[in-house]
Amino acid sequence: MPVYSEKVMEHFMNPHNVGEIENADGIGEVGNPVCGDMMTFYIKVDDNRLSDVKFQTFGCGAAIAVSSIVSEMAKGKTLEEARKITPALVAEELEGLPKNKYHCSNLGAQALNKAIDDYLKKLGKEAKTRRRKKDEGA
Amino acid sequence: MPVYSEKVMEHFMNPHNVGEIENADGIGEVGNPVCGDMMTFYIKVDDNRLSDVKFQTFGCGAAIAVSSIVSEMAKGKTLEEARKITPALVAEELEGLPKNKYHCSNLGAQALNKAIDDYLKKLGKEAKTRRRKKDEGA
Amino acid sequence: MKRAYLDNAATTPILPEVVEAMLPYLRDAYGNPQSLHQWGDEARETIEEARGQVAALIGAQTEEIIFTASGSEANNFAIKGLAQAQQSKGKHIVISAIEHFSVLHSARTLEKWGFEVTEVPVGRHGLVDADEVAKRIREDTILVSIMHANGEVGTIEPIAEIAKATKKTGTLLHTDAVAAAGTIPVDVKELGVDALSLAANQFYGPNGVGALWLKKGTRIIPFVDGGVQEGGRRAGTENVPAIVGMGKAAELAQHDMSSRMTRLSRLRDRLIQGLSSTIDHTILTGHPTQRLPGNASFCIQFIEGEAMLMLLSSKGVAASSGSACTSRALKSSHVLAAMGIPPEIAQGSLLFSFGLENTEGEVDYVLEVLPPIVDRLRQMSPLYAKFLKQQRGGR
Amino acid sequence: MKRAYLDNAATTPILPEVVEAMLPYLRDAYGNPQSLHQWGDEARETIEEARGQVAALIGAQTEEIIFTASGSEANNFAIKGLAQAQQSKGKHIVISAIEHFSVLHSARTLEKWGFEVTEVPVGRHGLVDADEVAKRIREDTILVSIMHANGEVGTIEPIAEIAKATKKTGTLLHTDAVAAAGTIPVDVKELGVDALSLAANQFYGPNGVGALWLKKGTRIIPFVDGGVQEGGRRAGTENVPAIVGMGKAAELAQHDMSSRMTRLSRLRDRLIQGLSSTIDHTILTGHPTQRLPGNASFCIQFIEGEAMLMLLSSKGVAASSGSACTSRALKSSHVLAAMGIPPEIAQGSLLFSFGLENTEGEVDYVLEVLPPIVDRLRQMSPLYAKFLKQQRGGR
Ligand SMILES: Cc1ncc(COP(=O)(O)O)c(C=O)c1O
Ligand SMILES: Cc1ncc(COP(=O)(O)O)c(C=O)c1O
Repeated sequence: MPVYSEKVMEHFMNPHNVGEIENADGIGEVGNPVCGDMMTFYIKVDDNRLSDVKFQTFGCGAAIAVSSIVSEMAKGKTLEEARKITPALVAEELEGLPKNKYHCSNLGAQALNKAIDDYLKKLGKEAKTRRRKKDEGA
Repeated sequence: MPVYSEKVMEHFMNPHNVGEIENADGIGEVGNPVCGDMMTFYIKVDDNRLSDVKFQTFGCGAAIAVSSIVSEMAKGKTLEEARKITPALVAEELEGLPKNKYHCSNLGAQALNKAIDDYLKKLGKEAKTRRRKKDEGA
Repeated sequence: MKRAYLDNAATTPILPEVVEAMLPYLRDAYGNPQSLHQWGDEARETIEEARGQVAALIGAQTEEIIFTASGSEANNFAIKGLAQAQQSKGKHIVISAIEHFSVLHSARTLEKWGFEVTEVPVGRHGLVDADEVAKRIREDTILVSIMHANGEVGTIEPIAEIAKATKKTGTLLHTDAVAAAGTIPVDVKELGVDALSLAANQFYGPNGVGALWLKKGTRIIPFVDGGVQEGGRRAGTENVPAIVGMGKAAELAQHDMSSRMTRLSRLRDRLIQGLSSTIDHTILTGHPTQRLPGNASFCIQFIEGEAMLMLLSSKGVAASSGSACTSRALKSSHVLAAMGIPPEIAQGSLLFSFGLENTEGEVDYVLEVLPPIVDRLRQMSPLYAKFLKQQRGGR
Repeated sequence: MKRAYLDNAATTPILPEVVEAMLPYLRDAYGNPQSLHQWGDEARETIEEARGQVAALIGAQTEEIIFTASGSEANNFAIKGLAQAQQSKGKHIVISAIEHFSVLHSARTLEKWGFEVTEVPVGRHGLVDADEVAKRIREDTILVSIMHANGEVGTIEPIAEIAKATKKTGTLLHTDAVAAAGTIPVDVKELGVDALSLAANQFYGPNGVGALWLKKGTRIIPFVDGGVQEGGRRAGTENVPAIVGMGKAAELAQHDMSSRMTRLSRLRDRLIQGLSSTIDHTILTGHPTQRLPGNASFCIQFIEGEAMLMLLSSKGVAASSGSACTSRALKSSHVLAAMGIPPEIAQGSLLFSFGLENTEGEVDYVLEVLPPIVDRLRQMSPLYAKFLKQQRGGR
């Protein structure tokens, strides 16, 4: 096996937060199966905080472990705090990753960010819709 | 060791007719130390027959074995018979020689032939001398 | 924990008889075959005996065998050495799209040296079509190299037919028989080739030794330059114990060939049938019948190979995969790609390769542990989720 | 019959500890280090440990070691790979006149590829003069390769001095340390070189494994093309047992270096003194003091090497010779020629090389059996007869 840390193995063997959130507040999908890895992150936001994070991942051991740790790291954080989860932090939290697996830690952080973007976009749209409705009502 | 036949080994370990014949009737020297092998053959001729053959050889195992077998083959033969000792016959008599040692069997036959040439040349000279003497006496 | 080594394509265990044959040469009989004394004599006689055993395995003459340090070296030697020896006649060579990297990358090096390389495509079962090879042979084609069997997908190529094509044009034909020799019957005369590579670690011999068979009279430029070993064609002190091991392994392979083939294909077929019937959305890769006896290779859809290997390993099962994530270079198998398998499916590549130590019990063990592994990974897979949704949507 | 193996320059016996270290990898631990499972993991960890041991022997960093199948391969790799990697800067290389054939013939191949090669001559003791090297470095010189120690005559070259010259011009310096590493202290940093070849069979490790040390950051073109083994720089399934053996042998060599040197030089000096005092017209070849601890090499005048070896062998003594008749190609040693030894004297070349198994008793045995052998061959020698006559005539 690639020389994975114990922490990677732990998260790979028992990944946390696997699955889909029905009616998620935000969804972030990155990668694509042609390149080898694909991750979808689902978030639930309450009061600007990630009250739930789930993921689905197609990919190698590192990709799965990264997804799991990112979901753990993100859960309970405010959106601003969650934005600060960088690939380097992910790798650190996993006690290192083999060089050729660094891109997996990128993917994890990206997917989370995209989910937050998605949430904010929807929020913006809702806000707009609300504003529009207000305008229309006015 | 090169893959020498038992016969080669026998003649190498116990070469026959090593040495110099004092006042030889013919001497044949071939090869040169720069090329790796050098043989000197000494012959004694009685009644057109090789009554004694000796050799000195600087060279490898094959060269020594070839010298020994050629001296054996030649001894007791008439000059004409001795001329018929070819490299192929030498190699055959030794139950084969490694390819890169064929030239040694050439050397053996050559040295013997040169010794016979030398004898005949001297004989010719003697004959000439005798004739000259006769002529002078006449 | 149960353990099942089903990665014999990577390397086979060495048979105990082979190790036994090697031991004296690791211990007391340490002579250098080039030396002129008893130690050297013994070593030299020994490697000549081994040369004969290897020659016999492939129906060759003893002196046509050149020992190398690996299958890769034999392939480098063949491709570079034959091309260089022939370059006054032309600078074009033909290989297949599914060659082992040691052939493929040697060909790339030739390109840097000014040669031109054409790749013959393969069909979806990985078969090279002899006519397709023939079409690519030009005036200046000096060498064709098509592998005998592909270790990743098991497909056995029609080398004898290809040889008919190369004979017509008088083009040299090399075959990389590393995955074939010692496993299935390989006879250089029946094949009609000019050069053939093989390696001991594919038939229960040691690592570190392979051979190039070169038809008598075929000119080649040495690859490893130096001393006069191997008739001046391959320099370096001979690896006597490894060569002895290869000889012994060749002898055993020749002797037991058909019983081994029967055994391995039974295991293979049991796994193929079992797996196909217990796991949905699974593709058998390679040729359905024209395949190596021990090769059972699949693509399991919606999931990725490395993750499967890790979970299999946690159950004691050793296998391999051609997925991008399992390769250092993060590229998925060029063999699967050449066969037209889409990259996302190639990601699910999984190869079981059987050897003499394997049992039906091990097959059954795989059939027991693999389905839950696949399930588990599919449960995590966004691709599988999408597929399920589409299916539901589609109905 | 007594037996004395005094041909350790050809190959050393493998130490029992080394064989023991290798055995598990010949038996149960047969994994391929590239495989993604427990067998592979174990094999990978093992070869990384061995890499560390080899690195430690020469004061290098672990990841700078690239395993090869032999010293010859390491030299081919270095010469061809470094030259090709640098060819945009120039196409001139410098080697010494006494390099091993694996360097010399690699350089010949480079000539065919359009490179130019200059040979630095050596002095009568086989020493390369650093100034002479410096003089030959040109604008377009991209590589200098000078051996660390010569196995035939034992001379140890002033590599650190030569490195000063190459550093000035920024030219890469490779040294073939096959005969030196594991035998005398070799430290890549102290030497100041960029690349260094070594082989296990010179320090009681197995055949079939060597290494190229390459200073971090040095670019090289792979020699064996193929898979990604050895960081993509040397393809072919790793020869795990042999690599383990090399690691163990390196560890032992490092640990016992000075005691081994003391032992071997005592044997060497005993033979040199004994032989010089019992056999007339004998020349010690190589440097009188700057020489390998186990090397006692001579030319015995008026007779030829192969004949001596055969008679020594009949007494159980194994040695070697650089005479023309002992070589396949029937050319006498280019090393002796480069040192200015006339060909007829080079024919009498005789090399004893000591190893850890040898004893003073064996030296004394040689001193007992060799003089009669020399006498016997001289009695047969026309050269000796002439010499005697001249001497008598001269008086
Ligand atoms: C078809 C084929 N060729 C060449 C090789 C190279 O063998 P090695 O890595 O032992 O040099 C392999 C290895 O599995 C192979 O399957
Ligand atoms: C200095 C030197 N270089 C290279 C080699 C080549 O080693 P091998 O024949 O084991 O490849 C030798 C062998 O003795 C040597 O002495």
